[in-house]
Amino acid sequence: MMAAGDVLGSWAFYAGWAFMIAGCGFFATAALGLLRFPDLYSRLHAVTKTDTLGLGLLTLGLALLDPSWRSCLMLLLIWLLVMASGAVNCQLLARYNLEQEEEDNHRVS
Amino acid sequence: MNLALLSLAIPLFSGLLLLLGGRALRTRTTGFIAIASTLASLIAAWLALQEVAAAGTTLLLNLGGWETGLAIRLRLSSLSALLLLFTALMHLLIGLYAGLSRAGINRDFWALSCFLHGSLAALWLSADLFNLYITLELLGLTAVAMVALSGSKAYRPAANYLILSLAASLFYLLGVALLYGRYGELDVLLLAPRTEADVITRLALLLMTTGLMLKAALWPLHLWLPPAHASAPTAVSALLSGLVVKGPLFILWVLWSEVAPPTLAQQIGPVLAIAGMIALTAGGLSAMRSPHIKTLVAYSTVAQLGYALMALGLLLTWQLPQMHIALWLFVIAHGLAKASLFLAAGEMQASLGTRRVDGLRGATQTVPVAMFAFAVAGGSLIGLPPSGGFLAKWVLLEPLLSQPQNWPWAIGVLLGTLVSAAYIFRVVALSFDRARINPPDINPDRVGHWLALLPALMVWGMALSGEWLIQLLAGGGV
Amino acid sequence: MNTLPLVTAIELYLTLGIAVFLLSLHGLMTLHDPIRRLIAVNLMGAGTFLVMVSLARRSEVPDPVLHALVVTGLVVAISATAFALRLIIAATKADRRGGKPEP
Amino acid sequence: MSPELLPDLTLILLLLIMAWGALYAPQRSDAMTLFIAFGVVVALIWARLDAPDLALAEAAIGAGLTGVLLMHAARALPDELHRRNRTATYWGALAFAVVATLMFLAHLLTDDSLLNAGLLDGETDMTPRLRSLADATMGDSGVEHPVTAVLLNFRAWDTLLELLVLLFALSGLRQLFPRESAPDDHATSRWPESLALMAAWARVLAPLLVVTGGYLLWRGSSAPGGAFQAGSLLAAAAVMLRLTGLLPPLRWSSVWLRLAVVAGALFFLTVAAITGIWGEGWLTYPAAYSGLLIISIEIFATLSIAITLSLLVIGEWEDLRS
Repeated sequence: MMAAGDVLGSWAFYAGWAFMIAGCGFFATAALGLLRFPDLYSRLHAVTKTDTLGLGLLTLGLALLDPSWRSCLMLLLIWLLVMASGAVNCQLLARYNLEQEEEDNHRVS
Repeated sequence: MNLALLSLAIPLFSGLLLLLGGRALRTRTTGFIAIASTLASLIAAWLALQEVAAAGTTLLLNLGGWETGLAIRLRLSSLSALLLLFTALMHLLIGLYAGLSRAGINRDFWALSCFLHGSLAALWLSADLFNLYITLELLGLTAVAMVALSGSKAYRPAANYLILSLAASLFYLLGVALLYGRYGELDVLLLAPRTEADVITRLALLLMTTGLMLKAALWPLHLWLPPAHASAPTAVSALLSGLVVKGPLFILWVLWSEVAPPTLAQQIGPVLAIAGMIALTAGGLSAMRSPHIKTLVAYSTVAQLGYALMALGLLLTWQLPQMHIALWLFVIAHGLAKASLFLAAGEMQASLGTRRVDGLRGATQTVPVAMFAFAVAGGSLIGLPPSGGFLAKWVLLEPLLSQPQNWPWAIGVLLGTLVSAAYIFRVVALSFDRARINPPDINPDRVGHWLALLPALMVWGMALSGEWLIQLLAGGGV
Repeated sequence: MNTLPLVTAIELYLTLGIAVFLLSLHGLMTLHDPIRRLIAVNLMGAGTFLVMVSLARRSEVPDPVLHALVVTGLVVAISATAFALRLIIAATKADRRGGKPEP
Repeated sequence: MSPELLPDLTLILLLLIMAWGALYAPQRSDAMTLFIAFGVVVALIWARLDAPDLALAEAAIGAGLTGVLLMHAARALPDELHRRNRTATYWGALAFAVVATLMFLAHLLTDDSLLNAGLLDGETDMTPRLRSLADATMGDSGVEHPVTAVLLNFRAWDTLLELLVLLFALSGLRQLFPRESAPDDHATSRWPESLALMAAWARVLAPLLVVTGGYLLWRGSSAPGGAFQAGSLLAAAAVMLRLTGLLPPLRWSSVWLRLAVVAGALFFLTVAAITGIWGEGWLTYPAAYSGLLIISIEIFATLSIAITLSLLVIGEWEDLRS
């Protein structure tokens, strides 16, 4: 239902959907990694890397399906914001965990 | 109508101002402002009652001036005016106690008590099902906040109370949603002629009834009440037992006597009445066995609400206007008596330094005024003439005794009376045991004891104005 | 709509609301941990709001009255939840302090 | 089953999984996380059901405030003392929900169902009401967006009481920090150094949140948005700044803080009383000023909602008593 009339059936339509499906594939990988990887760091790795790429592909696909300037700009903004917050959150979680581990070691020794 | 709204707005305003004033106001000033605003609200409520009596009909106000159906409507009937008056009176009596007795209370009590007053007034006046939901939430939140006033030992009961109260509100809200979905109305008076006895209506009414019974601690959904009411500070317990549980009861009454189709109301009536009868006996027995004074008084609330529930049930079953009078007489008489009972219990507890019922040995000698207040208020709960409790019970029993097929109900009432007499006399008998007196820890606070007696005297005074009350409730009707 | 026996999206969401309400009601009755009970109450609220919003969507233009009621309901829910959560934390701390003697 | 139902079915399935997990996940922290995720799915469902106001509100609450609240709880109560989630409970709950839902679904398809009882044939009953509502909205309610018109004009009394709900909850919270209790045994844990990064991020994000909040407030009169959505965003910004130490404690002893907390309710109530006593009736705004009055009420309400919500979420002894 995203497809506006003139886009339907054109190359942009197929490309858009292809990008979106690929994006979803990356998200699925991320979920798999989150569930199966053993520790926090590798899980973070799986989630953030694939999220960035997956979301990028999704926004690209959506932009192709609705190629007006306004929506493209909004999608770009969303992508940038999510990337930035993802990067910060990943760093935060990892650093905090590292610090806690060090503190625990310190206390034990 | 402006007067009734003033009676609602004054306590809200003063509560907000007290919050704004904070510690810049001295504790005495805070208490003074709260009591003065309660008094002003009381006068406004009295004038509103005159206004509605003069008009002879129920007054309606479309808030915002929008057309009926779009606006929230407020309704001032003689009953809601009377309840406004009753609320203000209770707040005044308990406020005087909290302000003048030595018991002393956290200064935050005053703002919260103003908020409670405003919430109740908003509830009595509302004629809109969703608006009633918000007033229920307001009532629940202030009640929990007031329980938490007594410090960390009350947090656990307060938390349980809050969770159950929220769940109960959601039951009610789901019912409102279904009724709105079915009829497209939220206004009580617009819904009343349109409801039919179909599946959705039944489901909605069932959900709302469950929620309201939980909120009003009506048997069998009463288990949260004794710990919550017993752990609150004394003045708060008196407000909670005397007033707060009556709010949901009022909505229950609106729901079944107005919104529900009469056929359904007649079906539910006996169920409610039987639940009321069980509450009377079961609550009374629990009160009798309770080792602590305040828990005893709290269980007595569960029992006494049984009378009100029974009156409501029989009102619905037979559609007798007399039962309507009995119901509200019970509510008022119980409110005053219970205030006195809790205040007296709290005072005796403080003076004698014990929370146990056994500690009351010889109380007639050591704390005579408080014990007298307890006995006098207890007399009204039992229904001794000529107290307010007697008046209510008489109005309830008259139609029951006149026809032999109603005698089972009458026997239920009498059984309940017997049980209430038992738990009151258990305390009174102990207090006459002058052989093993429990000496007071501190010099009793005379002012506090006399202030505890005041509501009890009022409930006995109710009999004097009985004729007026009955006419008011009968004339105004809905 | 009312002649079709076919289950439409609105009916699905209505049923979902009821299902979430019932599931969390069961949770409220069986769970003991107060935080989980609070979550259960919140889910009951979400179920109720789902019913209201799907009812609002019955007509072509969604009913703004129901939307406004749900906004009000959300405010009530978040304030009460915040208070309840803090109350539960305070109660648990008080219990611990009461149960164990202070070090 | 038509293919259009596919997104709905996905959302429904997701929501059920989240609800299940939020109730019965073995670890309490998992349950809390799933509850936050539940909020996100609900926001998606609101969007799907054409309720953008609610989607905004849910997202604003769920994104910031609920998360902070629950994390706070998780940190304060790390261990679950008794875990009684036995398998029997799982199966009991599953059976209960499935049976009840199936009964409801079966009921939907019978003759005596909701459909025939009128719950779902909204058109006949609803249309006149909605039309009169729309007329009133277009006419003289002072705002164009119907939900805002209902909230601040037709059912303004509800909204006034709703502001009081927030205030009462805050008054209740203050009781948990009695004056005598010293400051304090629980807020003293050291702030981890690793979170310096968070402070830097908060400096970027908070202005963005404030701008978005202001935009939502301004836009509320003509499109989805309004005081509550704006207030929750501002509250989220305040919470973030407060947590990272960029904002000093919001001291209750300051009269400005108390004024900000009661401003919404006080102003609203004053308007109600003035219109009631000297005007045409309680909450009947004079036609010429209704737009102005509504926007002023909304501004005060936003302020109060923002401050009250942030105090409800992170208020400690220093904020609430000192």
